[in-house]
Parts: sequence; structure tokens; C-alpha cells
Amino acid sequence: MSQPNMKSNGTPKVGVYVCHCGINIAHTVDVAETVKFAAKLPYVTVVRDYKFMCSDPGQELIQQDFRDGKVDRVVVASCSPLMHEATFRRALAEAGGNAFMFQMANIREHVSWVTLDKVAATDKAKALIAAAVARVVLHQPLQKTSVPVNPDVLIVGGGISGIHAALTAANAGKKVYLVERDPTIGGHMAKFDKTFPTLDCSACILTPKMSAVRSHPNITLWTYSEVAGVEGYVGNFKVKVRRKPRYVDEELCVGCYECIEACVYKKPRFPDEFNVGLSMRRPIYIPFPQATPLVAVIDPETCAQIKTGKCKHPCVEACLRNAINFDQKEVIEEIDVGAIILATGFKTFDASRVSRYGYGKYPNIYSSLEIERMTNAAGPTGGEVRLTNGEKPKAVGIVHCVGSRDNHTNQWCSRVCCMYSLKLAHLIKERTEAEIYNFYIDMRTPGKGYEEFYERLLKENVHFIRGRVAEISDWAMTPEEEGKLVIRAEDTLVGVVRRIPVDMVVLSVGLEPQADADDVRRLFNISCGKEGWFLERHPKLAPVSTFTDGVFLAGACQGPKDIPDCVAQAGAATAEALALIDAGKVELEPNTAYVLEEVCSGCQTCIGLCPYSAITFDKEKKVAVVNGALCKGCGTCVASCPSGSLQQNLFTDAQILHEIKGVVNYV
Amino acid sequence: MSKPKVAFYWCASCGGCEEAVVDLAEDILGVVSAVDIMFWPVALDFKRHDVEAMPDGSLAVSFINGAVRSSEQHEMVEMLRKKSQAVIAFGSCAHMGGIPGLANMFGRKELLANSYFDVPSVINDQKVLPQTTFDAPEGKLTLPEMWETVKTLDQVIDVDYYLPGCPPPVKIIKEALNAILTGQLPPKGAVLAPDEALCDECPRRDTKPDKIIISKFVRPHQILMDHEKCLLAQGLVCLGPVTRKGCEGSCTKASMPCTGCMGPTSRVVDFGGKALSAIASIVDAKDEREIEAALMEVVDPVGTFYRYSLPTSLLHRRYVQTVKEGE
Amino acid sequence: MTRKITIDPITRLEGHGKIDIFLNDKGGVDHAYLQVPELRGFERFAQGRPAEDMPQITPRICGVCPTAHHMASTKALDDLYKVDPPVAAKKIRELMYSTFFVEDHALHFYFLAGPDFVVGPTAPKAERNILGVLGKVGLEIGKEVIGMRRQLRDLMTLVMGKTIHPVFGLPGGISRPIAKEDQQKFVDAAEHAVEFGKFTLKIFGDVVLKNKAYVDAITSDMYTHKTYYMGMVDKNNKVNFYDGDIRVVGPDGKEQSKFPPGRYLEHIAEHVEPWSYIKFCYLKDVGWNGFKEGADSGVFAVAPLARLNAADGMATPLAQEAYEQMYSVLGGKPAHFTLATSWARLVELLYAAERMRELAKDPDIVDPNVRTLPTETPKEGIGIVEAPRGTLIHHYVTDERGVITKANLIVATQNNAARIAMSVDKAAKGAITNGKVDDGVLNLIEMAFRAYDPCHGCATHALPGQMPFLVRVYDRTGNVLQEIRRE
Amino acid sequence: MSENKSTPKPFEPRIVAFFCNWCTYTAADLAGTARMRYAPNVRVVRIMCSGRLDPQFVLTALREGADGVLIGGCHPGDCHYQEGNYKALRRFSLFKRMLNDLGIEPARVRLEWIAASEGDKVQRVINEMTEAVRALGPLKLEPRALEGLEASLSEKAAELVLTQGETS
Repeated sequence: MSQPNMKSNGTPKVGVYVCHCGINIAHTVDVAETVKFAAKLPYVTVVRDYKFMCSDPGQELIQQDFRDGKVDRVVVASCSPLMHEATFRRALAEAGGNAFMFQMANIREHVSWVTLDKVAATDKAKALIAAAVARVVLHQPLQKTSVPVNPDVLIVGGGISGIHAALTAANAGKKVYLVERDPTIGGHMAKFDKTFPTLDCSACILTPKMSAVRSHPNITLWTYSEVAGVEGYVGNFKVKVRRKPRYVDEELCVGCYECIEACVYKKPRFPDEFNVGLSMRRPIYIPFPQATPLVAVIDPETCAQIKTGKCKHPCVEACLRNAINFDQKEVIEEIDVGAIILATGFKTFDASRVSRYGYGKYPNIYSSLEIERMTNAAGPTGGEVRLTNGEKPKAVGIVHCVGSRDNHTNQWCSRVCCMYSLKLAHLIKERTEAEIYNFYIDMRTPGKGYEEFYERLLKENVHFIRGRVAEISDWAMTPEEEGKLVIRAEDTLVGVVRRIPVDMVVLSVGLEPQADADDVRRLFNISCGKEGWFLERHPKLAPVSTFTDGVFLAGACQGPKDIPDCVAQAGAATAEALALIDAGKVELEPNTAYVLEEVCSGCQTCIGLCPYSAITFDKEKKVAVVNGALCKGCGTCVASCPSGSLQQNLFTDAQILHEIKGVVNYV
Repeated sequence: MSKPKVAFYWCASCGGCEEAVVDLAEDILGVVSAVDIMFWPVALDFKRHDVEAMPDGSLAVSFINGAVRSSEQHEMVEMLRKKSQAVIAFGSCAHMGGIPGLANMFGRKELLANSYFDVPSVINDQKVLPQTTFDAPEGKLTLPEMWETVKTLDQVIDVDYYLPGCPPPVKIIKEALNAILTGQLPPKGAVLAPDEALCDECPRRDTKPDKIIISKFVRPHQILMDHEKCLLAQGLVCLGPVTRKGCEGSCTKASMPCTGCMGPTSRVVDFGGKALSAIASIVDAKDEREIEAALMEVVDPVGTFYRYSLPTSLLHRRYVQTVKEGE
Repeated sequence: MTRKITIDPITRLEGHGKIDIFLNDKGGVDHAYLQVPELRGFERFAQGRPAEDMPQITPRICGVCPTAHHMASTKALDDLYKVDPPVAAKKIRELMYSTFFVEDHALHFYFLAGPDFVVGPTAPKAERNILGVLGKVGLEIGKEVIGMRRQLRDLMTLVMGKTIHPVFGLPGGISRPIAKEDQQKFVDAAEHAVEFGKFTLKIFGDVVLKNKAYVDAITSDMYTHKTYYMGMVDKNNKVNFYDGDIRVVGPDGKEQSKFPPGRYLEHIAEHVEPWSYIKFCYLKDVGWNGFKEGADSGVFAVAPLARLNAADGMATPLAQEAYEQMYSVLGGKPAHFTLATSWARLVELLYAAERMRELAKDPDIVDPNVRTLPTETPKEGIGIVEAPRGTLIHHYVTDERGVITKANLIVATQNNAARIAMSVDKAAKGAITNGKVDDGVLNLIEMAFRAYDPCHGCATHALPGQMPFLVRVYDRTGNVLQEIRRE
Repeated sequence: MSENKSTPKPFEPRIVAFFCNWCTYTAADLAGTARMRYAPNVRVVRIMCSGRLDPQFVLTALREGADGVLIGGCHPGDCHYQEGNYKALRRFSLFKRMLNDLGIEPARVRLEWIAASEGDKVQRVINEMTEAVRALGPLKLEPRALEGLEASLSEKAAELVLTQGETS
């Protein structure tokens, strides 16, 4: 291989450190062999192996060699750079070196963990080490640049997670923008009557937080709004928020309901979203009495005035404060924030997807969310659980794992169904004294006071049948089944197939990613896992971070969670955001592109290619100019530069070409 | 002090490089007075054994043009290499293989068959092919054998400098001669031309739009070119951005796109690969079909991006078993 | 037991011709073979390239006459796309082509053939080069020649982009028009060229024709072949380089055939010999009867003398004068004297200059409309021009996208190849007796084919034609008795 | 018995992969964490974005002795840098045509969109490609120069890129 650049570096002195990672690597890769091999590579002055390079003594090996002047640049062959690159760079820097005179060879994730054949694994490890050495020889000392962080925070989603995050950040003195798609905040929790296992009133604990949000001086609450665009990067995001017209002036409306009463539709006749269609509303409505903000909203799809323009619109006259304004237009708000917390939540599984359970086919089969509303004192039935004929059910079946733990629908466990099924069993029994049959696969009750709650239900003589329900029908085989819903399931404890006639069925539907989760993740430039939940940076060590710096996750958008976990995670996400903000500045990876001015021909090929408009044309010098602060280091412009006059720090053509030579011609 | 001795020599080339030297016109007299031309087949008398007799390194410089196609050419340039302190690959063919290098897309056997059997004007019922040795009634006649592969000069001998262009622009030749006469040569291996791309000196340069994004590439015969505006911006595949400057845009001045005869800058390792990358990148399409449509009129990627440089391409060509004629 | 003399390009480089002369025991010549030892296969690697690239690729066949290939190729594209260029484009193309002819013919006369005539075939070889010519005609004239050449080539660069390997030709026209303010440059250059043409003819008259030795040489049997002649003519059967029909006359000077370029395959065929890479063209309707003279042999000649033989005269007055004068001296048409080619070349030079002058003054050449956009789907195209060295044919077949699937190139020297081979053989037989070969003898042989100005670069897509020589005379055991080299 | 000596070692394809840091490289890590076994023939070069992929890299890999090249980028619309993968796709679409014209089998150079979560796809693609290239056999390229000069050529190439590598 050719001589590296002596002028700026002197003759390179490469230290190669091979990690055993306990036996994770050493079990498949012949470490001794790789050490022998590395010692023969050009410019290598030191080769060592160690059980755990990432441990302090491991790092100390590197630092000592550097201090002794034995090495001026380092290759560590161990795990993925995504895991420990930062660790070793820091170690090198602490020893007085430059953090970027470093390259990692990934011989664990990419070698020892995916290869059985020891010879092949060792051979591959050699190739990767040779490549890293060939490349690090050309590394240049680089400095990280840092940019100030905008202290404001954007929180997307006004469920319990978003609310908690917003209040926490606001209480820490940060300016918070809370954006909610629906006319009110509150999310799913606002729909519940009680929460498990304590059975304390959902509204009683949530609504104070909701009004706190409304009244908090540091919180700007935008409901009936959506994020329309996100630009920029960690510490400096530029966000566009689309505020849909609600045709009622938020400042003027006091939520007196006069306009609603006055509506030309004397009788409510449109399905009420908040009551999941169990009741009707008018075109102008307030979702529920504690809605925040307590402001009426007009549904353009159903309002005669908006649709036809031929309405006497008595609502307008009814409003003493002239809050109703049919000319309201959509508004785009533009804000700058330093951190973003996504708390966009979940949607419940559509039970009709499991046709054999008869949802939507037979009366008196409800989804758990519908029953939540029924049991809610403020709900459509005032808290009464009633059959369609108005009578109280005498027997109710609760079917667990509908749209969960099911290879035909969703594989995952939704984590909350067992507990809320127990809760509903309790509430229904309390209100109807009906016989309750729970059909479950396993009872999953981890969590403080959860198992105890299960015990309590057992004592309340709720029946538990272990087995997945095969079918629900109205097909009677015996007189007592006549006019009943018959639940057929195998009782796996007894080992017999049972037919249970009931009056009402509750399908405990699982949790799913929001329908538009994929669009949202693109908007914020983050990833989704296979199931569609937002992907955290690391499942254990960075559960609320994403691969996009400055964007954090809270609540069920990251995966099924119950309220305590959502709140906990919201707090964690907020803490991460605050840590970022209070640091005051973010360090940017110095892998930016740069122009070789003296040889740039000014062909301008690169300029249109930069997604961040980081490249401009200097009309005086007739050369392209890269704005290092805007450049994110993708390197597209470099690959496209026709005369090789654009390069990328840490990824120069020279470095990559040498890495290639190394990885192919390593012996 | 005696004048430096120089030699001009040609391999498989078209003679355009010699013409280019003649195009120095009046200046050629200046050159003749500054150096002793020991060897110039096209213009002056010379003797091979004179060259053979020269002490090694007695020639200051040999200018060699043309690609290398046969062992005989190889012998000759090797001898010149021995006799010369410096060898300069003169012109695109010696530098990068040139247009004859496109022959590397095919086997020699194909070339022969096509020329002596396939073309419509040939009448050759006995399938006669030229033979390397032939017994004429009066005695044995021989023809030299062509190599399977066209090679650049530096693929057969060590080369000190390169003079790019097809042919090298007179200005570049003059500057090179001056550099040699004044002993102001760059480090070995350099191309004796500015290391910037053509756009820098193209007369159309200032007409470039801020962003060059092409919705569909077109071929020169498909549009009426604007005679001022950047040709690439007009959707023509102009390789000016990829190609070394030095010609002052002789082709773009004539409203024809640059085809890259001056070769790449020193920072590019494969002309075709880089050219392709630059051209494809500025296409304004995102899905596969749109992209293919936008690039459809680039009907001949190899001939477009390796017009003069196929023998220097990193791929070079697939390995071919050298075949004897008639086999 | 025969002896073998090899006249070989000293460089032993492909592309230069190579002559093997076999002597019999009496020291006479059994046979002399002219071999052309390279093939570059342009016809093959044209395949797969877009047709519109051909005008830039094919000139690389020969850097001495790139303009000829460029024009033939461009005309083939017109035919391929069935598109008729605007008047201005046609005239500018012919203007450029005439300019090129003046420049190329001048180069040949003064630099290449000139030495033989001006300095003399038997003069010491050291003088027999351009410097010798200058010595004889004076340095002033030398400067004049160089200056003229530069002036013309600068104008060619202005319009064609490059002089060596032009780029301006496109199907349906040319890439850009001529600016009004530039027209005068062409007029001046043309006037200059006409004077230059006249005065070159004068030199030829003074130096050559006044010297009986040359006139005898020219007319000697050693340099004479009675063959067919081919050239392009306009509708009045006057010589034209850029456009027209192809006319063939027999050894008796009568028209044997006349056909448009599109029908060349009915009249021209190529013959292959195992001992040379060059292909030998012959008249299809006469047939190949070996390297023979006469009406029953398809062998024919192209290039200046052939063109004049094949035409009824020149289209411009001064050239017509010179034309008539030449034939009166040579004793009528057709002239079979190979060496008269150089004279004919000077007649053509004057014609080219006059034609250049006509076109330079034509107001049409500054018309901005120089392109007709092709609309037809391409299929097949043929383009023919007269290159300085003779008829040049480009023939392409493409797919519907205009990508070449077949290409056929027949170049001047191939058309002449058979006759050149005969000339060399005949000259050798005439010049070598009792096996004695000296420098003068070699030059006599060399003159025989140098007159054709053969471009083996074109012919085999190898190198242009001026060949340094090596002659080795072997004894029976193959030892070198005698070695003679020259430029 | 002497047969073992005479039979040459079975052909093991050498494949160089260029993986985008944000998707395919992460997915390959995931495959590792999940202990998915796959063919050891692929060696990964990490780049920040498939948009950084210069066709020169692929050509260099093949020249240096790789029998195949695999490029991994983010699914359309998922690019961490918004559009880098489209640029990769544009180059690739023209590049594969050129390789084909130069006689390089399409299966030797492959572009795949692999999301960070698709460790199993990394496994599948690498196994598929390894088998495909194995079936094609070694990619034999003509040496670019006569004996001895080949080395100095690649030296030269290296020098060229080096001189510019210095300029940071």
C-alpha cells in the first residue's frame, strides 16, 4: 500500500487492540491468530488482545501505549462502532490523543455472532482488521464543532404521556408547545371510568393535569392541530404546525353549550367520536364536559352551513360572545425548538378483523373500549351496562387477547388487556351482578398490586376459563342457549370444549400502532420496528431515545404500556430533553463535507444535490462552499463531485478506497 | 552546452498527435532550435540502429503517442524507455487508450471476422483471413500479430508524464515543452495540464443555473442547442465537469458537449465511474421507472463515459483467453 | 533460389506499409509485395455506439484527414435520419471541406511529395525533405506555406470546434452558425488561398515541367497503369469533393458507370488477401481478376488524378484552365501516369480555393438557421465524400434508437490498394536489375506509391502513410549483404 | 489418494458490502445480536449513507479482487438524510447497465433496501447473494498491465487519492 501523508502525521504508528468480549468473540474467532496477523500489517507498532477492551483496564491499555508514544492512532477490533465507538474515542482523547485517529473493526456483531465456522470467522476478522488499519493510517485529527441548543420543546400528542411530559418540562421552566390532533387533550385515559388496579377515578386524576396544561404559563397548547413539517437538526429544529379551523374562536368561547343547544339539528344524529360511536352528537359539539380546552368545535363534514351555506345558523345568534366564525381558515404556525418528544400513542385493535368473534354481526358484542365508555358515569349510558333491549345482562363473557398473541393478527402481548379485563369484570359485576366469564390464554399481571387485584377478582367469583375462544355465535344447541350468545372455547385446564351462553360479550382488544405511524416517523425522520411501533435507539440502554438526535419517545407510541409506564417514560423522555437543553450546546460529528477550493471548477453539480441546502456557490471565487453547520455528513455531494474536489471528513475517497483495498487484499 | 535530445514516436494512433505538433506552426521552428530532435518517423530521417546505439538515458525526453497493440510496439517503446531520461505519454491514446481502446469491448477474433467476413462490401467465399505467415509462390511473407487487448503506454512501460488530449491542445504542448526546457517539471507521474475541470474555463460557465437538475437527458441531434447556455443544463451529457481543463472548451465553443478526451483530474481514479456518478446524480427522479426514463437517452454508457479511457478503467475488461487467428 | 529484400518501416510498426521484394537468381524481381500490417477494427467497435457519435469517433481512424471522415459520417447521418440540412449548413460544410482540401493538398505537396519533384529524386537524401524544398524555393515561401496553413486551420477551428477531429457535424446540419462579423475572415483567407494555389502551380511549372527528366519519369511506363478511375462529380460531371454522384470511367476514358452514393454496394466490392490486412477494392460489375491492368480487371484508382480522369472538367474557371493545360501536356484523357497525381493534386488545390472563395462570399453562410431536427426513425444511412486521397464511404445500420448495429467503412487507400500494389511491383521490376539496390533505386520505388499519398491509417485504421524505409538485401544464406535506410 | 492434493480448494466468493450506517449496518448489528447465522463471505464497509456510494468504490472492490459487491441502503422515503438513497438508486440504475455492457453479470452487484429492523433480511440477502456469486464463479479480470507494472499502477491510483486525502 502506498505511503500515507507524512507531512501532517509523521510516520503513522497504529495500535491494534483485539477484544475477546469474554467469549463472545474469542469463542469463534482465533484471537491469537488475528493478533499475529495484525502485527504484520503496515504501520502497526503495537498489537494487544484483552478480555474486555471496553472495561477501564482495557481502555487503559490504549491510553498507556499512547502516552508512551508507541501509537498515534488506534484500531479496536471488538463490537459494533454503534456500541462503543464513543467509548474508545473518549479514551483516546483523555490520553491526549485526537478522538478521530481511531477506527473500529466490528468482529462481534458482524463476525463471531453470525458465523459458526471458526476458520471463516477468523479469516473475516482479519479482513476487517486489515481494512481498519489501512484506513486509520489516513485519518486526520479532527475537532468536533458545537452549536447552541434552542431551549424550547415540542411535544406531539396530548394523551397522558404528552400531558405529563409537557407539565414536567414546563415546570422545569422550559417553553413547551403541546400539539394534539383532536379537539381536546386527554387521549385514551380520558375515556376510562376507573384505572386498574387501584380503581381510582380516571377523570379525577387526569382532569387536574389537563387544566394545569391549559393554564400553565410556559405551555402553548394547540389542539385540533398537526405537525406539518420538521426541518433542522438536534437543538435547532424548525417545525411547522397546521392548526385546523374549528370555526369557534378559542379565546372567546367559554364552553357554555348555548350554540350546541341552538343547532338546527334538534336531535344529535352524528356518531360521537369520543363515545366511540355509542352516542350521537350535533355538527357543533364539545367532546366531553372536561374537554380541554373547553371550546366548541364545528365538524365541517356535517355542518349544514359549511357544507351548503344554506343554514340559518342559529348557533351564531345563540353565542353571546360572537365566538362562532365560519370564515376561520387553517393556520400554519412556525416554531423553533431544540428537542421533540413524540407521545402519539396507540389505536385499539379493530375486533371485526376476527370474524369468528361476531363483532358487528351480533348485537351485544362490544369492544373493551366501548364498555369503558359504558361503565363511565359521564358516558352514553351514564355508567349503566345495558343490553340493546335495555335489560341488564345476566351473563357476560370477556374474551382476552383479541388482536394480541395471535399469529393471524398481532404477535405481541398488549400488556394491558389482562388488567383492564379484570377491571371491567369488576365494574360490570358491580353494576349488573351478572356472571362474568373471563376467557384467557395466560393471566399476565406483573406490576405493583396487579396480582393482588387478580386474587380479589377470583374472590368476587368471576369465572376464569383458560383457553382461546374458538367462536362466538347465536346458534343454540340446547334450550338454555336459545336467544343467547354462545362462546365456544376449550377449557385447557379441564381439557374439554365448553359452550358458555351469555347475554353480552366484551372483546378485550389489543393495542396497535397508530394508523399513520409510518407517516409520522418519516416526518420526524425516525424508524419503526417491524410491528410499526417507533424504534428506540437501544431497547435497554436508550429506550426513550431515537436514532435521530433530539427526538425522544414517550408512552405507547414506542410499544404497549399501561398508564404508570407511560407516565414514567414520559418523565424519562423529558429528562433526556432537559439534559440536552441544559447542556446548552450540542456537539456535531465532524464528518462534514469540505471543498478543495483551489481545484474546484465551480461546475455546481453538488449544489442541487444537498438535501440541507448546505452548499452554496461563491460567485467571487467561482467555487462551491459548504456550510459546516448545515452539513449533516451524508456524503452524497462527495460521491457526485465530478472532479473529486469535494471530500468528507472521516470518509474521504482516500480513506474508503484504502479500506476497500484492505478488506479485499488483506493477505 | 549541447541542446537536449528529444524523440517523437508513435504507436497505434491516427497521426493526429503528429499533426498537433505540426500545428505549433511558426513555433515549431523555435522548438527545433531549442532541442535536437533525434527521432521523428513522420517528419525526419532517422535510423533505428542509431537509437539502439545511443547510451541509455542519452535522450532527455521521448514523446510517445498512440495506444500499444502489439509486441513490436512494445519492443520499440521499451527501447525508447531505456534511452530516455523521461518518457511522456502524448495524447489520449498513450494516456488512456483513446478511441481505439473501445476495441477492448470485443475480442480480436470478432474484429477480424467482422472486417473480413461480415461487412456487406466484402466478397470472400473462401473465408480468407490475413495470416501471420503466408507462403507466397516466391517465398514466405509475414504479418505481425495484434494483441488481444489495447493497452495504454503506462501499462507496458514506466511513464514519467502525461500530455492529455485528443489531440493535446497546442497551448498545452507549448507549456509542456517550456516546462521541459526550463526544467520546471512537476513530480513524476503528473499530467501536464491544469488539475481543474473544464467548467472552470468553459465560456458557458457563467450561464449555469444555481442548481443543475435534469428531468431527462437528451442527445445532441435531438435538440436545437442554445449557443450561450451551459450544455449540461440543457440536458446534454457534457463531461466538462469531470474532464481536465486545458482545451479552453474547444467543443463547447462549437455547441457540442465535452466528451472527456483530456481525462480526469488527479483526484479521480476511474473516469467512467466518476462521470457516471456525476451525471446520474443530477437526474430529477425518485422511482426506478422514472429514473430509467430520464437516463434512457444515455444509450451507450461505456462509449459515453469511457470514450477515451476504457483501457484505464479499473475493470479494464473481463479476462479473455488470447486466441490465435483462424482458431 | 530466390533472394528476399525487405523494405520495411524502420519502426517495424503496424500501420506503415511493408514491402517484400523477391529477387530471382538473375537479380531481377520475381514479385514485390506491399503489405499493410494492422487492423484496428473501427467497424466492429462502432457497433453499440449511438450513430450521432460516429462523426467524432471515425475521424480517429486518421488524424491527417479527420475532416473527410467527419464529413462522410455526417452525411451518412443525414441519410440515416432522412433529413435535409438547411442551405446554410450545407454551404458551411462545403466551405469547411474546401478549406480542408486546400490545407491538406498543400501539406502533401510541400512536405511529402514535394521533395521528389522540387529537390529531385536523385538528390542526396539529406536534402530530400521539407528543408530541402525550402532551400530550393526559398524560406519566404516556406513561411508563406506555414502561414497559409495556420490561417486556414484557425478558421476550421472556429467553425468545426477542432481541426484535428472536428465536432460540428450533426444529422440535419451543424452545431452552430457562423457569426456575421466572421465572414470577412473567410473571404480574406479564400482570396489568399486562390493566390497560393496559382503560385503553387507556377512553382510546379517552373521546377517540374521545365525539367525534362521529370516529365520523362512521369510518362515512363514504369509509372503507368491502364485501369479504371473513380471520382465524385456534380450534375455537370465536374469534379466535386463534398456531394454528387460517383462516376467511373474505363481505361479508355469512357463512362463505365455512374451511381448515387446509396448504390455503392452494387458497384464496389472488397477482396481479401492472406498477406495483408488491407482489403482490396474492385469494381463489382467487372469482377476481381487479380492484380491486373486493363478493361477486364476490376482494379481501379481514386484520388486526384483519378478524379480528374473520371470527370469532364473543373467547376471553377482557373482550375478548368489548369485542368486543360495538364491534359494537353500529358497527351489527353485519361492520363494513366501515376506520377501525374501530384500535378492533378495542385489543380484540385486551386479548385478548392476557388470554391472556398465562392462560398465565403455567399450571404447564406451567415444564416443562423443551420439545423433541421430529425423526425424519421433511423434505419440505414450511407455517406460518401471525396477525401484528398480518394473516395470515402461511410455506411451505417442502426436500431430504432439510432444505435449502430452494423458499420462499413471503405476508405480512399483501400480503393487504391490494388493499383498501389501493382505500382510497387512494377516500379520494383523496372528499377532493380542485377539485384543492385541503392538509395536512388529505392526512391524510384517509393515514388511509385507515394504519389498516391496512401493513408494506411485510413486503410486499416492504422497509421498515416509516409513510410521510412529499411531495405535489406540478403544473400542465399540469409546474411545481410547490403542495408539501406531512408526516410 | 493423491486426488486430494490435486483437487483445488473450492471457490469461496469474496463479497464487499457497503452498508448505510442508519439502516443496513444497524440491521446487520441486529442480525448479530439475534445470533442469525449467515455466510461469512461478505465484508462490510460502513458509510454514512448509500448516497455516499461512489461507483468508483464498487469498481475498486472488483479490481482489488472482490467477486461481488452488495450495497445496502434505507427503503425509499426512509433515508436518514432525506434523499441519499434516491441518489444511490439513480447511479445504480445507470451503473448496472454499464457493467452489463462490460460483461459483468448483474448478480455480482446488488442494491438492497434494508431497514434497521430487518436483521433477517440482511441474513437472507447475504446468503442469497453468496450463493448467486458462487454459482457464477470467480470474477476474472484482465490484468491492466504487463507483469510488474500492475502493482505500480494501483500504487499510482493510491497516490492520486492520497494527495487529495491530505487536503483536509
